[in-house]
Amino acid sequence: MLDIDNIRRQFPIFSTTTKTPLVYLDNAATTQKPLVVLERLQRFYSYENANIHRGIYQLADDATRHFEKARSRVAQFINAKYPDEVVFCSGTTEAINMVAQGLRKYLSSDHQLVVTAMEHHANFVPWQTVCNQTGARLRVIAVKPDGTLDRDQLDAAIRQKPAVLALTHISNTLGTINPVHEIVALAKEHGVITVVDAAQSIAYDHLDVKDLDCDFLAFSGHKAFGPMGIGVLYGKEEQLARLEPYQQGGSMIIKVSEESTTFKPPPHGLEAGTPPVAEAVALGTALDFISGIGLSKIKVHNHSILLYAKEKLSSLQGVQQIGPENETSSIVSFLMKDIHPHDVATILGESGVAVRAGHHCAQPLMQALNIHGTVRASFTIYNNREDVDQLIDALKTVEKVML
Amino acid sequence: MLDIDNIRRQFPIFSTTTKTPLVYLDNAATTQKPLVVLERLQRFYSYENANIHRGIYQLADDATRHFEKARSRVAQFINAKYPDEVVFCSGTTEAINMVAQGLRKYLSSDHQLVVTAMEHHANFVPWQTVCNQTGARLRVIAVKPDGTLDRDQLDAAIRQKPAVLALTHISNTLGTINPVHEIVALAKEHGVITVVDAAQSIAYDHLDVKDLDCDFLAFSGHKAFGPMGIGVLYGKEEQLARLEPYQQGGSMIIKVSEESTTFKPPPHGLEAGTPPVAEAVALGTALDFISGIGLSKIKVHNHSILLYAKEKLSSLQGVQQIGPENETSSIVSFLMKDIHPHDVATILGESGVAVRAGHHCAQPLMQALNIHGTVRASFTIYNNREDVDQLIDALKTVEKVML
Amino acid sequence: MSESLKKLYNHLILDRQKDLSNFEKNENAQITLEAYNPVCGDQFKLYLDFDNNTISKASYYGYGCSLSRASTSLLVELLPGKSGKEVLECIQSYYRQLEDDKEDRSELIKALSMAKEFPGRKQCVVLSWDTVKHFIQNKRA
Amino acid sequence: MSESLKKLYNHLILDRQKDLSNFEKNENAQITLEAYNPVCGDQFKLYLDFDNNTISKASYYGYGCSLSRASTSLLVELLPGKSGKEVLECIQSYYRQLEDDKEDRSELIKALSMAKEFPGRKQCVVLSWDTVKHFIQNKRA
Ligand SMILES: Cc1ncc(COP(=O)(O)O)c(C=O)c1O
Ligand SMILES: Cc1ncc(COP(=O)(O)O)c(C=O)c1O
Repeated sequence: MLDIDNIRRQFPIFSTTTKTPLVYLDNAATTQKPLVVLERLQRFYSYENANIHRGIYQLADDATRHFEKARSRVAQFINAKYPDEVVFCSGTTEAINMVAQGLRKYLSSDHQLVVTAMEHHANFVPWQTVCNQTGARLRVIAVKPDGTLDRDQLDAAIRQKPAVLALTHISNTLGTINPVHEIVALAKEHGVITVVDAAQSIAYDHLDVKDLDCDFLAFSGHKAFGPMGIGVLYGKEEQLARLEPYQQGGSMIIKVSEESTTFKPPPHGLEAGTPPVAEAVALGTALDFISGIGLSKIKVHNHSILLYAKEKLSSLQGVQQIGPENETSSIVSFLMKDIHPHDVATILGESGVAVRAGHHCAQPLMQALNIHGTVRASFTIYNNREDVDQLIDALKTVEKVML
Repeated sequence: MLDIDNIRRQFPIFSTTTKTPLVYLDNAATTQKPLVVLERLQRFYSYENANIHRGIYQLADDATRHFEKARSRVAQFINAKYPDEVVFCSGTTEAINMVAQGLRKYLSSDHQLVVTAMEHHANFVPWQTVCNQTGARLRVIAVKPDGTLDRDQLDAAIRQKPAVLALTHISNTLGTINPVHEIVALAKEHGVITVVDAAQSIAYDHLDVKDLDCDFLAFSGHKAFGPMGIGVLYGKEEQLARLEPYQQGGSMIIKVSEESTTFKPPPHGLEAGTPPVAEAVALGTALDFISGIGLSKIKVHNHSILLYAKEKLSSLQGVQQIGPENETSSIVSFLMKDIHPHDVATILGESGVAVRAGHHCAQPLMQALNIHGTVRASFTIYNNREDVDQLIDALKTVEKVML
Repeated sequence: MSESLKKLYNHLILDRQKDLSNFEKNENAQITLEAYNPVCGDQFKLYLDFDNNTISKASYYGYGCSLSRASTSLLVELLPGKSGKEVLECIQSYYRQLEDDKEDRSELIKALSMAKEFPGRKQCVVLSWDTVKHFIQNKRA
Repeated sequence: MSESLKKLYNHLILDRQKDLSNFEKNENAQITLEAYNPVCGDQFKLYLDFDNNTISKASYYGYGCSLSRASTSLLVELLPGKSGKEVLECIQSYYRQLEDDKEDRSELIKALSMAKEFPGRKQCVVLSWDTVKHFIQNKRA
């Protein structure tokens, strides 16, 4: 069992000295930051700050070392084979764009790319764009009314040997956990390049890329107790090597002449310009923080809060939960009678309960489910049962106000 | 006159409690961070952290407001016409790639792009790349042996009406200040799109984009006392509107369907995914810090330190300064007899003097000047004459060790 | 429950959004506008018929929150009988009333004006109004 | 001046880098390798001639810092007379000596081994050695 009170004390935002106590249930959008992460950021900028690479003085050499140590830390966290399979970037969005544009030169109207209707726009629009650019066809796998993937359709699509399958591990809207192991295994059999969006899983469950065997995987630091502006593209060594460099600039170059340029091999050849060094280092600390608590414990806690919330929501008349009954992470989406999600969220917000409302950057999913939006509550380690109780109380207020 | 002691006290890295006092002369690579910036970052992550856009609760609304206020602050700092002419990105490198790739669809073998031989790789390789992708020709304007641009060649090239002129305001290697006003004015007469790399000027001199009248301008936060992972692309409203979105993802979208996507207008349509909100906000604070001291005073101080350094270097036998005599910012590049720059930098580093050595991400410039690299010292507000004296002392040690 | 919340969700808004007068499709309308807010997915069709330069009929249909529905309902109620110039004046006057509590305002507009005190809701009460304004301005230009 | 700095810039290194024996172009060499470090721009051509499988002649030419020049000078001095297998053993032995101060080492290698204590300089003393190693390994594979 987690000591939630102790965990909460490590997050200044929940300190009782702030004016209204915050019931923060928008963790799928971004998580709050623990003191250790804040302190690491502060220490770097206060005493360790330098640009990395090429530095022939101690400060720069140390900064480089901290940055590369963070790379190793990430590699270890997701069980990559080599640290050099970890490319630092600004977030999940950039990571996926990097793959889509990096593969652009290999794609033509002969190719099909497969995504699903439950993708976040970040794992949908880059693929749609590269299809428009190259003539490749985009195949969108349906989502069933219960919020799970249409596996028959997906499996059939994979058997047609598309060039790429881009799939989210966990739906940011419904919390649906996709059986990525099975799906990646099938894709591998058919020679399909697999791209896994792990934005919602990095702080929820153990990720083991060796075991999962996907070609690429992407996540953001800010959803895993780390800073904004830092994210990770994992890629198998030989797959990263195939990507055209997404961006060009300093430190990713071997030789530049007026005529041509030779790029470094990955990961450095994919990291153009001054990277967010402090943020990468603090991401390493955030992963230490997660490991210190233990992902298994985190998962048990988060899921127990989810189950409590689902049970409580079920007891509220007129609340309809959207998404699968089981196999969900710590996210619950719902509708309340025919009240617009934004009206619900405004009234919850007035009661100090922060939830998200709307399409959650998943418009194709909204279209598939034939709804306009949902109210979404998402939980993590610092949430407790009282948070859920306050959500429920506030929902009762919504009813009073609106009906 | 600046009160340098007072300024130094605002930078924890110069606190006397650290083991070796740091003589930091690598400001062209990245600047150190003042307390106000550290505190702003800390406050955001401690008490104000939320994902922005679409948030229907106070915390998210406030975060959005802070982010947009930072945008206005940047716009005001460079005197943009509208805040919406400011696009936040990860740095100068991304900003320039965003323009080069954003213009890609308009370019073909009918077009010529003009850059100069003194560009940082970040303002060279993206243009070379888009030329390779589209068949457009890259014209590289020569640098004269004194480290200034060959204006005759440049002006002639502009009169041929190239599609784009990409030019650095200040050379990061030599400190050469290019007469960008004159050059942009000529380019405008001939209908050339102008892209100014202001990475080295943002914290050195007043930038007024209305007066300068360039189409695009780019800089990084980390070279202006701000955090890493944040930068700015300024673009005239109608020019930004022409760019293809460089990256696709959440929050830059109006409508997504399986068939197609409608993007928001700039700046939001060019900011895909979760932006580095905290870093943008802290960049606003860094610009306040600069304005608080006053760019005019900063320039006078920095230039006086430069002149002092140049004079002292001249008095050292065997030191050859590379670059123009006058019209330089606070950067000096030099060679010491035939000692390799890395040997010089190592021995300086041992004496606690941090300088950069090598090609400074400007290989075409090295080729033009027919050298392999230089030692570079770059100064800013917290540097004083003692720093220069220590540099000179350490150079005497180099001579003792090496000769 | 805070005072401002009470004012925002004043019964006039709630009644208004449930009031289905003028809430109807009109596929034969001379002009059909789309009012769309990508942030929340609110989306209304606005149907306008003209007689000479005067709006003779207005209705709306679609999906939205209580605020956008109530404000759209108010809009289409006010449009008929107005010329382009009068429509613009009417919209300007509405915007002024939303901002300025010194204006002489109806209870409904008082309620709608509270939207600005709530995160992310300011847009809801002007969505359809903005759409009509842009249409009329472009038409006159 | 620190002890490690003194050791690094031991006069043996400085003498060695000024020692121009084997510092010569050999355009007719059977094999020409390029040792290049993008970080500092150090760049040497390594010229090798073979007799059967044994290196008969080695020289170098190019630009580099004191450490890369001294280490390259040492390398080409050691190569002649060695078979591929012996070259690899020699390189391995050099790498061991750089790392391990228990090894019985020449004064020059002791000096070169100090490079690892200085930011960004570790690469300098193995640049040419790595290049020859990769060439021999690929040749044998
Ligand atoms: C003139 C110039 N342009 C571009 C850059 C690249 O900036 P960044 O690495 O922050 O993207 C730099 C900094 O190294 C620079 O000095
Ligand atoms: C599943 C999923 N993919 C991608 C993203 C995009 O992440 P970011 O905005 O950090 O780039 C998110 C977060 O909103 C997400 O939940």
